[in-house]
Amino acid sequence: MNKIEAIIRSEKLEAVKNALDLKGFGSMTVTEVKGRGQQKGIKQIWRGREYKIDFIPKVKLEIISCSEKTDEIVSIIRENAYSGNIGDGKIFVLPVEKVMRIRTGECDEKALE
Amino acid sequence: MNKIEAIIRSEKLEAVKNALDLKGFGSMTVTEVKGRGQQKGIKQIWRGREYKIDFIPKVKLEIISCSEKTDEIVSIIRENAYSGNIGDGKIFVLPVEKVMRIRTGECDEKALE
Amino acid sequence: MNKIEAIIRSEKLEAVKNALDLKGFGSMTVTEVKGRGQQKGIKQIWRGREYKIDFIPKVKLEIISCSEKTDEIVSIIRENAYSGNIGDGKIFVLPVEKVMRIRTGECDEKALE
Amino acid sequence: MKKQLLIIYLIVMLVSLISPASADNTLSNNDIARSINFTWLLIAAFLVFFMQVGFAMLGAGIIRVKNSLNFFTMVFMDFSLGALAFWSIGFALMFGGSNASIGLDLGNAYVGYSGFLLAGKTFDNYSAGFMLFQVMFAAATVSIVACAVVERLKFKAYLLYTVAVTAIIYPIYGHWIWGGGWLSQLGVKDFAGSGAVHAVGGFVALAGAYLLGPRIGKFDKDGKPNVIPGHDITYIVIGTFILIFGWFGFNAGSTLSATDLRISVIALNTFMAAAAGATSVCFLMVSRSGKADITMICNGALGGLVAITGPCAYVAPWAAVLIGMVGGIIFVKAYSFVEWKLKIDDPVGAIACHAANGIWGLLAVGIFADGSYQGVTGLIAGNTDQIYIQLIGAITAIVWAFGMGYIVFSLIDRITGLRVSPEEELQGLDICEHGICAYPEFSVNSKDTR
Amino acid sequence: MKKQLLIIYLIVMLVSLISPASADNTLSNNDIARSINFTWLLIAAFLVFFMQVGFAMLGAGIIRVKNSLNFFTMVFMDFSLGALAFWSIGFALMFGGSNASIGLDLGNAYVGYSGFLLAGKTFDNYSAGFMLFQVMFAAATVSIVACAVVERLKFKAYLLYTVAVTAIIYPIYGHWIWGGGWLSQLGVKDFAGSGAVHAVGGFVALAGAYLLGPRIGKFDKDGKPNVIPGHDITYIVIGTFILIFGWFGFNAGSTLSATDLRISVIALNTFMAAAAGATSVCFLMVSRSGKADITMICNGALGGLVAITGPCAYVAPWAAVLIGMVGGIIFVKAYSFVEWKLKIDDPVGAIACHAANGIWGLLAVGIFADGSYQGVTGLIAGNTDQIYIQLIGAITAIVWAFGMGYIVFSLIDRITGLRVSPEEELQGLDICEHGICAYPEFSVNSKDTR
Amino acid sequence: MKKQLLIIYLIVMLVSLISPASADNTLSNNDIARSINFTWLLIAAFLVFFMQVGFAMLGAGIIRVKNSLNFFTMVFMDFSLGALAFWSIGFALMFGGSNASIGLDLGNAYVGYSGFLLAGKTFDNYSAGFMLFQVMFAAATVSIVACAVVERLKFKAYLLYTVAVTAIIYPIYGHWIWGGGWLSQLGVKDFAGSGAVHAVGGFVALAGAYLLGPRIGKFDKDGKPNVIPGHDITYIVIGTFILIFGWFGFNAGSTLSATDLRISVIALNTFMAAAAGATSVCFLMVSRSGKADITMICNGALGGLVAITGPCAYVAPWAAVLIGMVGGIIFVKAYSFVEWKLKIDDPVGAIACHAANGIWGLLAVGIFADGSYQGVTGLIAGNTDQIYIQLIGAITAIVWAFGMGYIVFSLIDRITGLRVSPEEELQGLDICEHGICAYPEFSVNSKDTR
Ligand SMILES: Nc1ncnc2c1ncn2[C@@H]1O[C@H](COP(=O)(O)OP(=O)(O)O)[C@@H](O)[C@H]1O
Ligand SMILES: Nc1ncnc2c1ncn2[C@@H]1O[C@H](COP(=O)(O)OP(=O)(O)O)[C@@H](O)[C@H]1O
Ligand SMILES: Nc1ncnc2c1ncn2[C@@H]1O[C@H](COP(=O)(O)OP(=O)(O)O)[C@@H](O)[C@H]1O
Repeated sequence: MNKIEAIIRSEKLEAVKNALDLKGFGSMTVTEVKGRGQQKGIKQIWRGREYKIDFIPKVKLEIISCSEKTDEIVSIIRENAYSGNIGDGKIFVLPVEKVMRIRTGECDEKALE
Repeated sequence: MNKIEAIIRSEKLEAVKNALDLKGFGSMTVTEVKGRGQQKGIKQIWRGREYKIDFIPKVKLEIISCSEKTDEIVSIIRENAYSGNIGDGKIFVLPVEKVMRIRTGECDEKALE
Repeated sequence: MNKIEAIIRSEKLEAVKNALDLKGFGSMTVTEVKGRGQQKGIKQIWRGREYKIDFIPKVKLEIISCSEKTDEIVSIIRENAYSGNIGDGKIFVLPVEKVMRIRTGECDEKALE
Repeated sequence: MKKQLLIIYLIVMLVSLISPASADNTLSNNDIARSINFTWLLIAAFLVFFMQVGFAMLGAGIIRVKNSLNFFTMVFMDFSLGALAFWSIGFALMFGGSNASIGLDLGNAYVGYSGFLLAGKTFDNYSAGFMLFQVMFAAATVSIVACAVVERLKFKAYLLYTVAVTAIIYPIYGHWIWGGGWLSQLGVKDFAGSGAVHAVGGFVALAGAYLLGPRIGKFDKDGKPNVIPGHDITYIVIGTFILIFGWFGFNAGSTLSATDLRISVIALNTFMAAAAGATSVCFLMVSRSGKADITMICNGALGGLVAITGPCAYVAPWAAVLIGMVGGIIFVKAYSFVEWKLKIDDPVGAIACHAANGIWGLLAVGIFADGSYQGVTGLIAGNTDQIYIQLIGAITAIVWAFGMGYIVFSLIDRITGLRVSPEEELQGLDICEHGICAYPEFSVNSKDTR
Repeated sequence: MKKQLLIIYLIVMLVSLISPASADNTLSNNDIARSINFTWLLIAAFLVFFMQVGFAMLGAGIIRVKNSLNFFTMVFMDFSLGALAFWSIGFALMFGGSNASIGLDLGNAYVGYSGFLLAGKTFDNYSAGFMLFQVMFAAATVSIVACAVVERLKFKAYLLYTVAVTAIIYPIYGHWIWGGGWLSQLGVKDFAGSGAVHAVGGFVALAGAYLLGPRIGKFDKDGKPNVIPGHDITYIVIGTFILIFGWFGFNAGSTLSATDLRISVIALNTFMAAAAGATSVCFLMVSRSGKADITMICNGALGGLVAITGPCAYVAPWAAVLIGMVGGIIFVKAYSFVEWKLKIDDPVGAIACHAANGIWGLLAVGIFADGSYQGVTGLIAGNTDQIYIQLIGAITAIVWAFGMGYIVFSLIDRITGLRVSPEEELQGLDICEHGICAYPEFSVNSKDTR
Repeated sequence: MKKQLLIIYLIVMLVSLISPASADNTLSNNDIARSINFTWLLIAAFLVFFMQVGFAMLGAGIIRVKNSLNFFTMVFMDFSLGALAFWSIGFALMFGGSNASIGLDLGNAYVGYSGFLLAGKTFDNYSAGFMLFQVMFAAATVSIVACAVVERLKFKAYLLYTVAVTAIIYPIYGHWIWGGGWLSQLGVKDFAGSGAVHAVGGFVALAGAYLLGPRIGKFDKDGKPNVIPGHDITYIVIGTFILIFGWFGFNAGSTLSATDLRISVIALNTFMAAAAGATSVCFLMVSRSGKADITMICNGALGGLVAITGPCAYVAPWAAVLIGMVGGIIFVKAYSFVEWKLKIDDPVGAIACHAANGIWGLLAVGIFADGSYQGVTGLIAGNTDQIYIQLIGAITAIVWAFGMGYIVFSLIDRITGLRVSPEEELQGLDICEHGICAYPEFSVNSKDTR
């Protein structure tokens, strides 16, 4: 099993969610994060002076998936989070050893159905 | 070593924390997240019209543990986060390669004592 | 490849960021979290009565790195997040299977350049 | 107050007899006096209205964010629905028979029965302004109760109870003390309503909070009260500022006329009592814990204000300072008492602030009145009777308000039920009763949000 | 209103002739009457000014956080820049020829042309206070428009349009109805501006929102409107409280004098209409969905206020309650109509609140005026003519405001462009137009923040 | 001002001699004049009080969230504790010997010494209202200082310093200029306190900020000032709105009477200066960076208000516009000057707003006074002397306020210490001094929260 983490633009969340939902991957967890990378910060003005905000608000998507579905999910995210501009974000895949659904106690693949 | 991630109901955090504390697992990191899954969204009303909030506020618990303790922690979390209703959340276990305590520089199991 | 997660004091973020930047590790994702561990909670007062806030605001830093760079990054973080007092936080390293840059579709090491 | 009303009214009547031609060319002295009195009364009414937003912010800030919008809605509806109820029924019960204005001629020592809907001969320029001022007091009484029942009372129950307070509970006690009823005949003095508004509101609140029971999690199994912090301390402070601002109208407007130059002493006394209440609590809290504890300071100021409301016209500034200081301390003590001894859950502290200090204000008249206004004297002027008379007023307020509150809340319980379900309470009343939360785009951290 | 102004003015003049020695020792009756009238007018002006922060909070709360600061800035600049424009030009166009004060002597039925810059003989104690009161109305008109164009209008375009409204659009309609122009000669009655302020503002808003087009994402491809929730519901409620508070000055101050004792009826009517509007919407919403829907309740109160603004002096309290209740319902219906039928995106609901209820208020004079004030009568007093006259006033407001709004916004489009780029709109106007967001240290959760 | 006080007082006295029977039946003209003057003065006092919450919101919004509650508490306590200090001591030092009211009979050109505790014969209806108005000015002076020392000053030190300002520093300068002291004898004119309140507050603030040193992180090692953004820009705007609202009372109330019809010119001038200050800064900022920079616009309005405070009664509206525009620009320039040249850390900009524009306001009297009120003339009326006299007033304010501020802060440093520890400063004063943060349920993002 895998954990897919994607850092995407906040305004793309809606589209990514809908696309995943359509393909039956409706479950996910989302966190508000701030990131930096190649994208330059946002220039702001405070009382007449410019300053730069280094960290740009992004959204982190976390999806636990069976290993077979991982690639499909990654590519759905990529397609729908894509704008072509610097700052589109990244997708990471991590190994997962164990999953449990709290409500039923089901484990691993079963917990992900 | 493992990283245990649990997505639970916000209102269960207190109980889970206390139960873990009792067994000596007092250390953890908590993040406010929003999730979706089988649980349906919340219906809200804005200026006379209903709309649905898709993402439901949840809490993510992260605990780094020695491999031997992982199962115990998982089952404590499960017991205390359980309500029996859809939306109770999930527990994931990930492998961890290395741990360091910043204050002392201690590594791995030592850093977790 | 690795995912480095560091839970650090909020007020150290600036220093850690600058130090990493200097060495060319400018990319990262940051999340506001709350943690507990050996550090005692904050005493607060509400309408004449003391109570304790158990969870202390911390910052979680996430950096995906090539395996060769992991140790360097970890030690930069450690040096700059260090204050010597309880509550300095921890650094965890997790294995990563796959990375993709959404904008270009580049994978793995390439996506991290 | 009845006497005042009568005098003002007689002047008004007299003038219209003496100078019937006054409207068409220059104005007579009494025309002008009337216009300055109207100006004063109306502006005071606007200020008392403005207190509503102070109540709303204070209360919303002291409770958890998940119920804050519910509190705002409660206060908004209590003046709205309350205005309709007071206009149609309450005003007649309260001032019928007081002859405060034409047409308010039917009523006895216990209840009035003329002036319904402000219709017929009751309606004129004067009665319109007078009712506007009075309706704000009725709304304030309801808002006080809201403070004690919030975070668990059903919204529909709140609407019913608003009608009960503004149409019946408040007006009838009001009739007794301000509408020419038996308390005023006895000589009970309550200038701007320590008793009529604050004690009545506070003791209805006590009944409501008692019948509702505590919020989930407020008390441990062993009965120890837990701390449930509020969510926006700035709103508490801003709300208090606004309340002080409006209180100038509440107290100084209660002369009903600006030609009564005592208004300036009343305004000063009001301000000094607020300042003294805040200061005494500040020193108490800092000496206890080293922390200033601003929410308690705010309540200290409010405690001082509640206490000075009754005596504000009858005392000197030094006495106002004393009354305010004691009022602040009373709040602190009563707040613990309600939680630890009565084991009643009063989220915003209405009982400690309004019930306890309302009584203190009534008694303070009997102690500090110095005879400089309308001949009212208390202990310091050597009159040992007034304090007993005041005590009667106080006990009446307690019995009437707690009793009626108990009855009304029990009745409402049968009709709509009082309390939301535990699930709704956990989720918060904003979502379940109003369909939206207070800050849709902000992350909220509270322990027990769903 | 013109007649009133004349009378007041004549009295003032008369007095200065009769009692030239009044300043040096005791004051004459007319000196005193003047001073009470000044006091009333000035305090009313302060209250109307204070409505600006009510507008700002209401509107900012109803929209998304990323544009909320932009809204605050718009309202702040509309009174600032608007004050300069109205002072230098608008006031002269509006009151020139009205003889409301010395020097306002040139003007015809269509436009005034004296009193520019309040300079020369026009400037005296009376005209200064009078202008202060009037300038607040001009600013209110602009703020109404802001509600409909926010979240996408360029800030520079807003500045241009502020000048256009305060220097030309508002003053000229104002001249017609309040400055002695043709509408007032026809007998159209609009006591405090249901038409002159609210309908004019509302229909300019309609033109602006129409020309700008909807916010990105407001309508589906098939034209179905989407829900775009606001970010701070407490600001909406607080803003509404403040607006009611200020509205007392708006309506009751429009007598321009406190010696006109009708002020108290006006104040009461204002309050009852607000209460009734809130209550009718509350019951409507609860019966529909079981939820109280506080933002609609607030708009119900405001709808009632807009509607009572025109008739406030001419009707009895029971009529005010009725007008307010209908006003609340009109808001709810018109709000859906604008979204679903007109398919116009009006984020804060200005069209439903101000345009629709402004017209309702004008017509309500023709229905409910009972002859008790200045002899104005409507249907209920058996006068079937007034309603037609009022209709002329209403249609004129619609044609003038929509037409001029259309022209002005089209012109501005050519000069600076109306709309920010889609990227800026997505990012939010706070960052791109003002360089900072409203809450720099808070996490914001909105779907479409960059 | 002293002369005015005397006249009013004499009228009041005269009347009570002439018409001893006035109370029992109809009212004499002077009774009525008194009541309208009381009404005006009291309402003005309420408005000035309300400015406190404007100060609190403005300042709290401009600083970081971790210290925002501390700022609210500071302002709340400065009027509370300040009221007690001014009532018991300050009022006597300021007005003793001014004969503004009975019993204020002892004092010389340098200090007054009668009226302590408003006790004895000093206490009457008039003096009560007069003190209420004056105490608000004392509180405003303290709040100005709070702006410059926030985010690092110990709360206990603040309490001590509040007493020093309200009991001594403000009243003594006030005595010189308004209480019949040497500056007023020289002919220095400061109508509502550009000098007495704003310059004095601003220069005490300068001393305080200088002695305290900058906040951690404000200056780089090479002395370059860093940007430390505030946390709630909406509070800044709302606070400014409230301040403008209250300023009407501050300036127009300073006639102390409504029978002085100049009140309407004063109110208009006040408003126009605010509008002009906002507009000039808006255009300056937009032309510089293309961004409207609302916090600077707000301070532009406030700069205009501070500047017009002194000359508001003596000048025409066009001059008020000019004074306000320059005031806005002065704020912008002075703000940079303090940061870049003086290298002083003044978080809310009190020095630029109140010290710089306070001086500008004093001088503006000497330039723009046109002789239309109380015969005060400046350069434009051909009088070249007044500006020198004004300069003396300004220099005196600077020397007295900075000097006394320096001494008092140095003394307090010895008693309680001035500054919290660096750990407390990093954590924020809300938690360490008050035990709670401003928004307990919200996530905060600030860089340096612990
Ligand atoms: N090595 C990394 N570790 C963690 N997060 C990263 C890393 N690189 C990028 N990110 C996240 O992805 C976001 C977008 O990355 P950026 O380099 O700006 O653009 P792009 O991915 O289009 O090249 C960043 O804001 C950051 O949150
Ligand atoms: N596959 C998944 N990946 C990431 N998060 C998930 C996944 N499935 C569930 N979650 C998280 O767990 C929460 C509860 O899941 P849900 O399916 O609604 O209920 P249950 O776990 O009781 O079946 C979700 O809101 C989401 O945050
Ligand atoms: N086992 C753990 N799992 C997850 N987070 C941890 C763990 N131990 C510590 N942390 C995080 O690190 C922070 C600091 O840890 P703490 O034990 O208080 O101090 P120190 O690391 O200096 O011993 C905690 O607040 C928590 O967020």
